[in-house]
Amino acid sequence: MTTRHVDAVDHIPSRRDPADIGRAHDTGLVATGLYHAHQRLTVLDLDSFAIAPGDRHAVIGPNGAGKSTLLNLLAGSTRAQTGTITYQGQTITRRGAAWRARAGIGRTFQHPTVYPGLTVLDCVRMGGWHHRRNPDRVPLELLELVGLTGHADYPATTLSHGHRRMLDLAVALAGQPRVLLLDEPAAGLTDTDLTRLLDILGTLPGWMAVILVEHHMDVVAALADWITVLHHGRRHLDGPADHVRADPTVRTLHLDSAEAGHAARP
Amino acid sequence: MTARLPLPHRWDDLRRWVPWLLPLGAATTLAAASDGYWPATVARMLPLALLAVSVATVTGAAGLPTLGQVAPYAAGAYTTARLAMAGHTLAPVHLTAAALAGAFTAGLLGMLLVRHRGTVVLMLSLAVAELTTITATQWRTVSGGTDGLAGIPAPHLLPGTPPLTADRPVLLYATAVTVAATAATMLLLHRHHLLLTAVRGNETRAAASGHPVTTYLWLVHTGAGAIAGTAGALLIHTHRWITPADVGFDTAALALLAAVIGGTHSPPGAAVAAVLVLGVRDVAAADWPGHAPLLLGALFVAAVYLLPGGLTAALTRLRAEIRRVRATRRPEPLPAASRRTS
Amino acid sequence: MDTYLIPGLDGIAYGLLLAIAAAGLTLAFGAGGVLNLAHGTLIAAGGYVAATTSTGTWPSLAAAVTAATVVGAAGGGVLAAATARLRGRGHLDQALLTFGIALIGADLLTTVFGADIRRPRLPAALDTTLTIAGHPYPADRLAALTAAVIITTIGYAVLHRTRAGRLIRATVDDRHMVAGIGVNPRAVDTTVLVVSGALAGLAGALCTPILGVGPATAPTTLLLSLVIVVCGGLGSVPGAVVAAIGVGLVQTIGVITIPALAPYLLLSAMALLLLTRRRPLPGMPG
Amino acid sequence: MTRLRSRLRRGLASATAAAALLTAAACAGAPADPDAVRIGLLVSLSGTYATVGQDMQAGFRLYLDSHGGRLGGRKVDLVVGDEGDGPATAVPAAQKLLERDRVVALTGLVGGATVDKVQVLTTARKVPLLGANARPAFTSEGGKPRDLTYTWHTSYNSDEPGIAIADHVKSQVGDGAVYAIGPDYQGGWDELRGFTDTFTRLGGKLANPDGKALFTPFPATENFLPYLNKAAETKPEAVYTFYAGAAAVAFVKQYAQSDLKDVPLYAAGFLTEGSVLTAQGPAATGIRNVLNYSPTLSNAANQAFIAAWSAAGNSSPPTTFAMASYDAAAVLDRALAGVAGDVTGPKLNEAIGKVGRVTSPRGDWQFEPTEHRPVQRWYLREVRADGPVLSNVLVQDLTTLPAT
Repeated sequence: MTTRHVDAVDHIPSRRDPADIGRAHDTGLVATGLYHAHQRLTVLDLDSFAIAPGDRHAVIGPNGAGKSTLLNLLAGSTRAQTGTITYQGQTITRRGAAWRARAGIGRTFQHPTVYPGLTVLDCVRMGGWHHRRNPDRVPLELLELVGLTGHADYPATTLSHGHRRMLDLAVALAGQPRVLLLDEPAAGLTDTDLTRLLDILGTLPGWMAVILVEHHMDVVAALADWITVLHHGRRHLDGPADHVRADPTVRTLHLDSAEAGHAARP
Repeated sequence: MTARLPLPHRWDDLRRWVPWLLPLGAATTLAAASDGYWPATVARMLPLALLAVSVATVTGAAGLPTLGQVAPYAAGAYTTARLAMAGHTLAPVHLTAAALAGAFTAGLLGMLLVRHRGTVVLMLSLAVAELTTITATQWRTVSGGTDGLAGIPAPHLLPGTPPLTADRPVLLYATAVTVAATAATMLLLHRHHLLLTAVRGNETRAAASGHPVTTYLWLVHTGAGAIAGTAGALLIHTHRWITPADVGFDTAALALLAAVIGGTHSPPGAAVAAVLVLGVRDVAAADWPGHAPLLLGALFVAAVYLLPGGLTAALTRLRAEIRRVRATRRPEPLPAASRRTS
Repeated sequence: MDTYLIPGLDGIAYGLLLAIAAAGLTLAFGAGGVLNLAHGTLIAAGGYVAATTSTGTWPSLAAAVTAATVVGAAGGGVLAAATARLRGRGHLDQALLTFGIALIGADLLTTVFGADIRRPRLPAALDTTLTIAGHPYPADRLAALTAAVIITTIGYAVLHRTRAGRLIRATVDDRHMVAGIGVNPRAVDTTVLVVSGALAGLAGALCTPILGVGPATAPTTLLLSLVIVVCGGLGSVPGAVVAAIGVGLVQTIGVITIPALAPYLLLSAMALLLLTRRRPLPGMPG
Repeated sequence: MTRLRSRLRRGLASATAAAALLTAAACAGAPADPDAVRIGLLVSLSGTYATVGQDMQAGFRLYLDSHGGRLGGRKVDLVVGDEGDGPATAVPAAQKLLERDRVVALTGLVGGATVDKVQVLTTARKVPLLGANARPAFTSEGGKPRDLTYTWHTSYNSDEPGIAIADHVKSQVGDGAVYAIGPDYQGGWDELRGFTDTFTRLGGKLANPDGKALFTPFPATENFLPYLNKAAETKPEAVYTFYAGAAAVAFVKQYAQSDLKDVPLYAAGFLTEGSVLTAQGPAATGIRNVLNYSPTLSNAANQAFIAAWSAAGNSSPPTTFAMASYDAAAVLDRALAGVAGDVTGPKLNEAIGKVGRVTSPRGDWQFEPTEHRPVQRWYLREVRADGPVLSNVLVQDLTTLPAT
């Protein structure tokens, strides 16, 4: 049992408590019995996963632990092979990515891509297309927020990798998500951008639920109040942030993964 | 590159309308100043030009290379033919009915096609093209069998007006329909330019931002079906006959290749290229009977090497070059080689 | 059962012949990255060369098959040179180019060989029928079936047992990786297209005794090969062989079982296969 | 930048070349000789039917060359157009002949669909259309039957071969059944209908299980073995068929290799006509077929025709295609002789109507007065070795069609 301080919600009990899942069930995003395999290899096998408004939930683990698959399943980019996903009390397992995005589940990508042929500003406009009541002001503000104001009218393809990541974040925020899924937002960022990212994450509205997949432990530490550790697609450990970070098995896992990650990537 | 089509608020904007008036002017000149051969021949090229516009829309705007637009083309054509043969000869009725039939057909096929991409679409649409001819051949009560239909009654522009039979009015009418339909296509594409470019360029990101990609593509495919249907009506109005072979693979291939030569992102370029292709096949090759395929093949090969990106890209490069030359205002004369070719 | 014995055998013979034709196309697409619409023209060229070279003796038959293969390979070389400049310009530009080359090639073939249907003269031993289960069956088809089985076996061995074959398979899987192991991808492309052309010429030579060769050969064989390549999974040689036998059986057993639907069978089968395929095809994005 | 400019230059050069080509094409076609009569010959020179088209061109030119390039005493300026594979290419070519070359008569035309479409153009321009091959059952125009005033044929209706041979087949098979098989397109439907309708009216039975002729996909099917073996299961007394071109070669070869190989094969004569016979080889021997012509006919006109045909360097015997086109030239020859002064379409058309009896290699014939097609004799032929080559040897006269 821990106490956590979030703007909108005073006290959230542990997610191991069934009552909590019930609460997230009405207002947040809940997945139960998720199972995903690729060519007979289990990628993800998770009995339950829930996030309620205001949660800052990090998912960590070595490469291939199923973190991105979890995000893809939640966002609808990949269809769940088995399991049920509910959002605000409604079953959305069979809904596509676009429907979920319009319903308020926004995301960024591990490998951020832009729209070829569009300017930076237009990319953000595309992100907020379904909130057209506030036309150009919001996209411009978002660009200011991520530090890309100067690039607004340049083709998005001219951005550097780090800038693309910041743009991806702005695009996701333009959709005004209630649940924001961040897939390694800090990877490949310069120190300046990293600072900016931490600032932005710190100012996200309190009602927003955030799931963060990240290797960068500083970012995890700065943002998350709850951490799930995945290993070989299964839950290795789950608990309050400081508790998990202190766990010795997590540290070895993570160190292993950093090395394994280097070896695995070409 | 996309042509812009805003309303002419200023004199400067009027210049944007010039490209659309050019074909109309050319058609009028042709109708006024030549013998009967040219109006009839050019008018017969326009249905394929409009079909190429439809193909370029699906291939360019939706990013789905297709041979299947002959299906809505066939639907439009046979709807028009059957209406005319049943005694309903009003051209506006034909165009509307054909556009609806085309949109309906493309809508049905789109449900299958737009879920796929790239070469799979190409091959699926190849099957669509072949099955369209086969169906037309087999459905003899509609198509009249392999020899097709002939002597289809000419349309009337309005009730009480004489039938559109003479070559020159037919040319003017066909040009007007082609230009209007192409302009409408461009207007719609321009209005949704941002969405379409985004969806085509990065489907995953677009879906993650709440854009129903498949629905967008289906709408484009269906809309292009209406254009293809209109082209089918135009086929009946300019030819007044049709055979199942006219709505098969050969037509589909010519339309797709015209779209490639024109520059896949430019429907007007596709229309111009279609006229060019038929010009080579039916006009230039007429004095070398038996070798039309050779000339057509040479045109395709030449287009690949000499016009990378198609006519539209060549035009853009030409403009850029002119602008560059103007900007530098070089005093020295042009090199001899370029003078000879210009 | 007896009803389907001969059509079944015939379907397999016909399918294996088509498989050789389609194997070339699928290699060109999978390993060479070229959507080759001139493939049918190479098949026709092989057929014409074989039909004019063969005079009814065994040595001339061997010469005919060799000459057809060489001509096909040369055509493949021309295509390799023509498409080399189009790297990175997409399949539609390749389609435009190879379709243009196909039209030019068809015109040249008709100019050289005339518009008549040609057939090679076969040695007397092949120009007869054998009796199988009480039914006559053409000896030339059995010979073609045998040849097709041998070529398929050799092809499989080359593809799986030799370095060149492994290289080709690796190129199908990942073009970039091959460059990484120090092989010039240009050289691989050229080789693949030459091999693909040789297979086309060979297929042309083997098909001619059965179907003859004429102006309609190129479009017909191209369409059949395309259907097979697509059904077989674009770039997969074993897939093409299986698909080709399927197409052969559809064209023999299918058409006599449901004659009313005969015209629709082949293309509907292809469309259904494409629509129900779960896996994205190799060699293309999703 | 330099590369870009050189590319642009090449692009411009090709555009200029294309424009020049188009202009040259547009300017061509000015009359060479003001007194010459200009005749249009529209035949397939590319595509599936190029062989037939070449035969027809050879037949017409043979007559023209053997008459000093003159028809009816007038110098003839023959303009050839390519029909291609069908109306899509044929109609623009016909339009060019009619409007740019201003021909006074149009002849040739291989395909039935082409005749069906071009006939509308020639009728509208009052130019006689003298078809020398396919003659379709013209579709009605806006509910009215087609105006055939300007339409003539030196060939036959597609259903006539079947009608002509039905009686003979009936007499040969007696109470036995006949299996009918053909290609699935208009030509095939007409040819087979002619036979099956007449044959069943005469009391004949079809062996086909549903009592209707079997149609194979055209031109997709070239493997007939499955169909033939299936047909053999109906135990027919004989088989009747019509195929042409590549399909005819494949059909005949495979027939001899199928379960049906000992069953007599009757056919419309196109199955073994011309170059396909060479490709079929010995497999075609013994096929009995019906046509309006055989190169072994013994009349004087045919002997002269055969002699001229061989003298022109043709190794194989002439075909009905060449013969009908040769006759078209003969008809024009006599008609033009009857035109006084300037030749116009209507004057020439009227003269064609007065041609009367035409002496022809097929035997004398004349135009049927309302339908404008020949009233002619039909012959039963059999493929036999005629010297070193195979030939369609005359067996007997069958009947005269259309019956009067």
